[in-house]
Amino acid sequence: MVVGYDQKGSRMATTDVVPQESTGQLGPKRVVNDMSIQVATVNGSGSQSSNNVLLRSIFQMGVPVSGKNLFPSNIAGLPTWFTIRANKNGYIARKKEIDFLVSMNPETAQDDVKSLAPGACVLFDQPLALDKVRDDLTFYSVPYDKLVAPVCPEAKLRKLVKNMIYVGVVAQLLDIDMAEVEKALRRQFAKKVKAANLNWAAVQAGYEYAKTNLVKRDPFLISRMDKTRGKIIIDGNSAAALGCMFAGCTVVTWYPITPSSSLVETMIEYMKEHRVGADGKATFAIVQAEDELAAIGMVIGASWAGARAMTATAGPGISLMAEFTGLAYYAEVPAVIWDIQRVGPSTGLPTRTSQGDLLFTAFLGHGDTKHIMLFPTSPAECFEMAHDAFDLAEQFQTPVFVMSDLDLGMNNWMADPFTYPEKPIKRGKVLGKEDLAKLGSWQRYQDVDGDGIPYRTLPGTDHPAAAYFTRGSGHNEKAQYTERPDDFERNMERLNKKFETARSFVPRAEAVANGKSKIGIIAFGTTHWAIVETRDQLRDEYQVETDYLRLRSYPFTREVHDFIEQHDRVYVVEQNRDAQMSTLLKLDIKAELTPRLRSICHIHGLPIDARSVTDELMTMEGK
Amino acid sequence: MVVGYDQKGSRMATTDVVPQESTGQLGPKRVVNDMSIQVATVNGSGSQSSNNVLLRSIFQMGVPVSGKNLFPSNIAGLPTWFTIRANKNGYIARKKEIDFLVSMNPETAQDDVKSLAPGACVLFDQPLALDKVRDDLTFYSVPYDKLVAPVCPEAKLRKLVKNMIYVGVVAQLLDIDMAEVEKALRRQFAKKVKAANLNWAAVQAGYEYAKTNLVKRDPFLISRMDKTRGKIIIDGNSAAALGCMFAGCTVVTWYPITPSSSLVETMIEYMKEHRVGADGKATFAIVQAEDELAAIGMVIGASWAGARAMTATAGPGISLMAEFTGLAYYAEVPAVIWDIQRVGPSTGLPTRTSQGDLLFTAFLGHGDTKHIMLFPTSPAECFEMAHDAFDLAEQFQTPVFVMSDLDLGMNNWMADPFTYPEKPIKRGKVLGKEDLAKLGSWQRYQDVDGDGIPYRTLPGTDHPAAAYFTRGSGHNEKAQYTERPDDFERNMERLNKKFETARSFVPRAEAVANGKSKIGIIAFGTTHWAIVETRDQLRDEYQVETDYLRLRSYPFTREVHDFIEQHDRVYVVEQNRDAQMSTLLKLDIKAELTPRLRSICHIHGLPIDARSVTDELMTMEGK
Amino acid sequence: MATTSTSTPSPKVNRIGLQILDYRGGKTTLCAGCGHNAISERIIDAMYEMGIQPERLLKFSGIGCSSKTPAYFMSRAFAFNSVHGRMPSVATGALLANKTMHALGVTGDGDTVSIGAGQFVHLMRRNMPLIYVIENNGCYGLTKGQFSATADLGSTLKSGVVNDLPPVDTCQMAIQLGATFVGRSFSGDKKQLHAMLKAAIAHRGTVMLDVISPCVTFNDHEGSTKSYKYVLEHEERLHELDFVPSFENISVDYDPGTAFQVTMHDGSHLRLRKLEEEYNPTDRIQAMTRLMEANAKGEVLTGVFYINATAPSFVDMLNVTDEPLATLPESVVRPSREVLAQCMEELM
Amino acid sequence: MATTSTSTPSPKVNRIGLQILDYRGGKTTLCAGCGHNAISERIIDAMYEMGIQPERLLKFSGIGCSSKTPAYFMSRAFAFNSVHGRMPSVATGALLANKTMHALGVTGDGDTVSIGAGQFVHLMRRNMPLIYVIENNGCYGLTKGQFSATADLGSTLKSGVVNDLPPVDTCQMAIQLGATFVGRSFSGDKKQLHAMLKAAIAHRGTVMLDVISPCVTFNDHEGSTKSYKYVLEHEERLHELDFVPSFENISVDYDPGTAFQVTMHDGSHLRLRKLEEEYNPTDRIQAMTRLMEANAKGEVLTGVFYINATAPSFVDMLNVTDEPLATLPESVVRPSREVLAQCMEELM
Ligand SMILES: Cc1ncc(C[n+]2csc(CCOP(=O)(O)OP(=O)(O)O)c2C)c(N)n1
Ligand SMILES: Cc1ncc(C[n+]2csc(CCOP(=O)(O)OP(=O)(O)O)c2C)c(N)n1
Ligand code: SF4
Ligand code: SF4
Ligand SMILES: [Mg+2]
Ligand SMILES: [Mg+2]
Repeated sequence: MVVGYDQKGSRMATTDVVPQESTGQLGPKRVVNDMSIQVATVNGSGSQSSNNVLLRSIFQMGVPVSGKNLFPSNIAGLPTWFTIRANKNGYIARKKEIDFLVSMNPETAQDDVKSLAPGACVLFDQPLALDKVRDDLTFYSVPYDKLVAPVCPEAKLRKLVKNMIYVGVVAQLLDIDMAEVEKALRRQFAKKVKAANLNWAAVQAGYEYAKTNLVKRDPFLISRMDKTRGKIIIDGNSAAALGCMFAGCTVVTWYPITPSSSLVETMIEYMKEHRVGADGKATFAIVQAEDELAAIGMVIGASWAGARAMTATAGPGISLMAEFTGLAYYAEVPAVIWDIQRVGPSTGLPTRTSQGDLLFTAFLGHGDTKHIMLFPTSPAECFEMAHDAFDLAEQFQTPVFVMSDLDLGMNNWMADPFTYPEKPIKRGKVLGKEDLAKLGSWQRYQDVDGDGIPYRTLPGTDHPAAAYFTRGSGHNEKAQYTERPDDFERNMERLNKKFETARSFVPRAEAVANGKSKIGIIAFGTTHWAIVETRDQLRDEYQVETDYLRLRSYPFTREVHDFIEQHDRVYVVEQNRDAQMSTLLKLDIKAELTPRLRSICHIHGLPIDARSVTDELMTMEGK
Repeated sequence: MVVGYDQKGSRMATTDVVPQESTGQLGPKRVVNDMSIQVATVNGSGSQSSNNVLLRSIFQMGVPVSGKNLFPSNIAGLPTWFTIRANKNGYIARKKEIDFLVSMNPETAQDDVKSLAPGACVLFDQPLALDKVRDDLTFYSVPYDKLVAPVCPEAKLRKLVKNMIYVGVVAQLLDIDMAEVEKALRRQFAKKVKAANLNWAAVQAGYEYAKTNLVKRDPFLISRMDKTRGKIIIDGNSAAALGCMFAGCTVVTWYPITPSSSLVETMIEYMKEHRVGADGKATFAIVQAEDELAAIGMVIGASWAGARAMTATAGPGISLMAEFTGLAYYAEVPAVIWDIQRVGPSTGLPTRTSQGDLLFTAFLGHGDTKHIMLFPTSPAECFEMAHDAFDLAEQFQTPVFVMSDLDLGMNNWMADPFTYPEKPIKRGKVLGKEDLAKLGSWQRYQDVDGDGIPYRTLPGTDHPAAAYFTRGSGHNEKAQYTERPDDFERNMERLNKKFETARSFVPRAEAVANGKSKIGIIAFGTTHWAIVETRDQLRDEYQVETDYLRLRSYPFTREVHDFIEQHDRVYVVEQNRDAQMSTLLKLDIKAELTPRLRSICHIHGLPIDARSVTDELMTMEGK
Repeated sequence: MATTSTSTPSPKVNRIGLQILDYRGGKTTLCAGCGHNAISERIIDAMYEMGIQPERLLKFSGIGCSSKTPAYFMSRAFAFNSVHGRMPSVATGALLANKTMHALGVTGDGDTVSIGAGQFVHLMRRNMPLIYVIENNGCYGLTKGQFSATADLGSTLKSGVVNDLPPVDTCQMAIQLGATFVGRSFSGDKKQLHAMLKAAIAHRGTVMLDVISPCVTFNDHEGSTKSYKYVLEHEERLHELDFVPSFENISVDYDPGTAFQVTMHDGSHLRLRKLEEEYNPTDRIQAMTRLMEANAKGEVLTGVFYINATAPSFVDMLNVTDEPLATLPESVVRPSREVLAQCMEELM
Repeated sequence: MATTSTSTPSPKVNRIGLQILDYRGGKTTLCAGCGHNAISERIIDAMYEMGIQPERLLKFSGIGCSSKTPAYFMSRAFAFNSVHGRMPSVATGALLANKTMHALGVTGDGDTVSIGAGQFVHLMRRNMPLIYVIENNGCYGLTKGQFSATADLGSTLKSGVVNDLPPVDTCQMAIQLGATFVGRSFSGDKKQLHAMLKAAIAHRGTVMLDVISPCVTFNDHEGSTKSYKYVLEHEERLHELDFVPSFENISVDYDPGTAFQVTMHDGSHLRLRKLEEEYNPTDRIQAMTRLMEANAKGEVLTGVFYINATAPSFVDMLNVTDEPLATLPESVVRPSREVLAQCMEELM
């Protein structure tokens, strides 16, 4: 369905906004710890630091926050929007409506203001004169250029420092504790004390200006709570990097691509710090390959030789990895691939988020292939699933894809600190020298245990019977070349059995069910956060109770079948056009259950928001 | 399911063979024009010519034939089996049982003989002494070495000429007219008269030997009929080559891969002969690319510039084409890709047949992509669908895959001569200089006609407004770069609409229905030929009437939905492990109909045979 | 003829009557100061001066900051911004379909030498009639500055990381593999690049130009060997270039002792005023040797290293009809009824 | 000590006590007379004589007749027959995981230079410790003889089709790009290839050997430049090779005027007995020049063109633990509880 969008994609709907009782005066209504603040600027202008300071200040006040950066696919000079959501209930999905706009970009200012819902609040650079555009909003103007000159004598730096001024203004207007702002700022600039001082002066200038010149007329306030104590703020890619480090990853080969590059780049930092021995020697190798074909080839070579090896990429890389992935599936070589999904097809929107690679990845490679996929929802799951991915890849001797996305990977998420992995590293069925000495002989592709999983040896194992011949062409149990139909079929059926075995080992789907509701919702990955909020909206606004199942892996675990069985109507919510997860479900569930599935799909590249899901679901419910 | 196979994959079943009343003596029973003859030899030994002569001789006697070559993935010296089926009813699928074995390969002779059903007949090279192996078969021995010496003084050639001897022996035993054999042989050697004479002498020597020394004790006979008059014998790849030539193909770029190479190599021959102008200049360019990534890139560049361009490949090539195919889908550039399917995953069995690339190809490329696929069943359809493919690719400005397979592409098929294409070449919505002059302005990706299909111009069009910017990144109607969520979503939905439009333009599925039967069968491509025979077996042996639908394209046309709606149980028969076509159907049909689908899948790489399908279907019917 | 002084002066036009405006593109979205922008300007000037009809030009690119630039010049030309590293095949296909067009590919060092090395090799072999411009900044600009395969040994990233793999010299590769016009220039060397591009337009065959083009955001610091400063300090010009287009009827004498003159495919002349004695740009071995010496010495050698103005391009060797294959009518591309009948006959 | 004449003679063994049998592989399925079979034999001999423990060897290949050969030698070594044209990345990955292994890649000219050109370029740059043998027959044997990118200009197919694209000289590319041991030999030159392979085993870094290996079935006819006959007629040996392994304590004198001696990484010596005056195989520029001259003259030049016995390989520059990464224990690859706590602290 095609609907009207404003520039940043909030639907230009007039009816679906929760009205705020702002009259342009600070009325009796106060909206405390429930707002989304959007900073509109251009990339490369240094506003990222200001936004981080703002985000952290609120976080330090104990108010749950999330930060989402909507940036263009270029390096500098194009419009960027950073949105901070503060929410006392802990909702951290994108909020559809913007409550508080900090307008710094002349190019988008008019459009940005026009797309706001009545009652919103706008902080703008004086010369933009935005208060002329509408009369149903609260406006504050700030003469940034005048304010910046005295605090920043060096003209060259003013463009950057200007951005810190709005931090001070916003802090004053929302009543954010300046002590927290300073703490956040000094943390941000860490050892660069001079820069910190300069920027702190700018924040103060903004604060003072607001205090002296602006009369609070909007309802939005931040007030101290205690909901962030002990929490961390982290992006999913950093969490994944940490996870891989603690999962014992030894070889990383990669080719830069947005939004996956930061996963490996952060990992390099962490590994340099924590995975170098006392002798100065690294317990890992991270290599930038010449492209994704090479990156996955190296992962396969390294895994075959016994390393815990991985790569990270995005859609175009997945396309290029198809042939090698098929080889790994068929020759049974472990591989861990992080797909930080962005909007496809083709180059698509490289800096927007999506869950659009599922179907293609599930069957990646010509011929009959199937792959294990994991769906992390949070930084904590990026951390944990890193471990799962390596263990599964080695236990099942097959590629494992971790399907993250740009929203999870690159945005700031509040999270509980990660727990140290208690389970030991699982390397799967590997026969060592001693095993071979005991066994005398073995067969690489024999289903000894009845689970479809054969045994392997690592190259270099010092036994005359250790070696075997790995190939992508037809092979029998002994890993010998064969074109015999029976050999081929038997092997393919064993691979199928192995995949079925995986069903009981992959992370299980999580159900929240009261056992009474007739409506079920299925989601996964970052879509989860909208569903949490949608379910509350459905309950609070429509008195509709729903059950919920969060998928965590493919193939689907038993819970998935049970959940669908238990509900009349099951809404599968996802961020792609072709209802890809729904499709995978249809292939897996009992045919009789298929009619129960309904799809809610979002494809515009912005993180999915609860309001849109709620509206669509209620429409489909005929209400 | 895993069952026992003999070396060549006929199931080692003991119960499913139609017993023949041979007692080792030429009894009262004569089996006329209904047999399969298998020649077991090694590749590179020149037996291909002998087998062709035998095939053609039978064909010239008016008896329907098919020839299937089961060859290894190397160049010389490994076992090869060539099977000729002669059948008075016109069945040309692989027959599961071998009736008449010509055993020339010592390496496989024992196994080959052991796998025969009782009553079969074996012609063997005297030193092999195969008649010791079993006593329920008819054996004839021939002292090839003794016979070949006198006819072929040149020792070096004897290995080749030896093979012609069995042609004479078989002709004598089966009562094939020697005049037809000579005609077929002289045709085979065409202008090489000396070779023809030498080989003819060998045939005669074999014939004379048999006449003098062998006593006919088997029931098999070939007798003149009139069922091949006006027919041709051709492989699907040659038919496709002809089809492409007559479809006005102008650019072919390719990378050799079995079993697709012969498509392009034959096309080169045809094009050199028939597509070079009086001035000696070609109206085509055929270029061997450095790999499949380059081959598809060139096709896309050429199609964009206005050529009718194509490539031909097999599974590994499809994997490598994923990224470019996604670009063509999204940037809306025509492309014709022939996938002559072989057994995957990975290198798999390069010289065995399969229908295993369907699911992967349907969604080839990351992100939300979908592709048109055509499923030719016969050489005639290879010819016709070549035309359809180019027209559809240009009309819909999208890649079109023609999903042939090794069985169709490389084996010998009896066929009606092709009919000259009466419909003019369709180039789709192309705006020329004059159109632009009239219109003044246009937008590359605008849905002017409501069918989702936009207009394009060809590079070089001489008008200042003609040019546009083609890209795989987000674009609006004007083909300008955009990251706007609304632009992106609108465009994706239009692409979806275009795909829906295609549904009414692709070749329609063909139904054979009596309106009464509760059982439907769905098949496509080469699987069709087994189904024709299976339906007769079901009717004749089990009195089960079935309806039948032959798919010819994806997306599925209306007939498909109707057919499933009209049947209680629908068996989808295909040659892959994962029920790939069944999967595509599940995604497309009404959810309520899903439970009706049942799958019969064959994956051993041999062309599917009717007997196995019949057995499996009856088992699933609970009988 | 006298003109009245009141008439508005007619805008300046080139030999085909177009203004420079007709060669402009969309507004650049690259960083201010990026070398790539300067190259776009040079392309506009060269195309304008050579009087290339914009509609007769095909523009190709891969993915990267550099690969975005075709959107920033000559909007009236047909453009294909394809996938990362595989533009050569797209360009090759398009030229097969229509060999009558001019063609220009713009790419980056990442696009060509990292992911694109394979297609680059084969493009050079085929000597397709394409001007192939590598906007070489030694890094991946668009993905934030990682080293590419042209980064020099010992060159550092802003973060201090040192490159320890040898650089690929695209000019050496191109010469060795079959390109027929190979040169190197610098985005900051307006005059040289301008002349080189005009000569490129006059050539038929693959023109491989490696243009060093600093990335001001990620690779213009101390320690980088692709910074403005480094290149200005290390550039060695092999010769001074003068280009005399065929349509300018100037026949200035030249002294073979001080200049080397090449007659181009279209009758233009490229004159290389010798700065180094004895350098003969038609001698492949000499070109290679000089380049290897320069690399050993750490010189950034610029100029036209190798040229063969007469070698046939692949597309011309194919012996294809003169008209573009793209637009041949049905009557030409579909053989007759009789041909089909004959083919069927042979199969009976 | 006297031994009784009745005892059965013990089978011949190499320095690690293995028989030649321990180096054999499966039965070849290639055509009788195929050059590739001869190369397999040379590999067996060289590995046997050098006393390489089979279990310490990794064998890699792509797809093609040539790429099948690892199944036909040294069954006791670990083998990975990967995908077409992308073996270098698999080998690179395996060596990252375990740099203590010997590694040998076998490939074809199609596998390396057509589809594989990109990975080939980057393998050479990295100078990975891998012996990379191209079994070069100028065609795609396994797909029935089409031209590959090493087919010479003017070479013909059996069908008479003439190749009109210039060949890629893998030796030139390898030298230019960073390989540290580059040579060419001929499958029919038993002695030279044998010595070259032994020296290759003694080298640490990428050894790029282009071994001309006629395809008797598709490319051994009159008109082919990769036929036995052609190569025998056109071969020019640059020098005679003697290899003196480190474990053989022979210190034969040599005359620097008539031979050039290189000390290998493992202490062995490669002696190049000069057939051409002044050829110095450690001089990259000379190597390139000599190769270009040979190509211009139509010579099939063989020998070790370039060698740098001391350059570090990429895997050694990474400063990785001495033990293989592949088998590091959990205690080493999983940081402590404290490290996680510290990381979390930093994020609060
Ligand atoms: C298949 C694929 N892999 C990775 C990327 C991400 N990517 C975009 S541009 C680029 C590198 C560009 O470098 P270069 O060609 O040198 O251009 P520059 O930006 O430096 O001008 C990369 C790796 C991509 N778009 N596609
Ligand atoms: C992706 C892919 N494309 C094509 C093929 C088909 N193919 C198999 S081997 C080969 C060429 C082999 O040539 P070369 O490497 O020279 O080996 P040779 O057989 O000559 O020894 C090709 C094109 C393939 N296996 N995979
Ligand atoms: S990042 Fe570098 S290459 Fe890209 S536009 Fe900016 S300066 Fe140019
Ligand atoms: S086809 Fe050629 S390359 Fe292949 S095995 Fe035979 S002779 Fe060797
Ligand atoms: Mg670059
Ligand atoms: Mg070859």
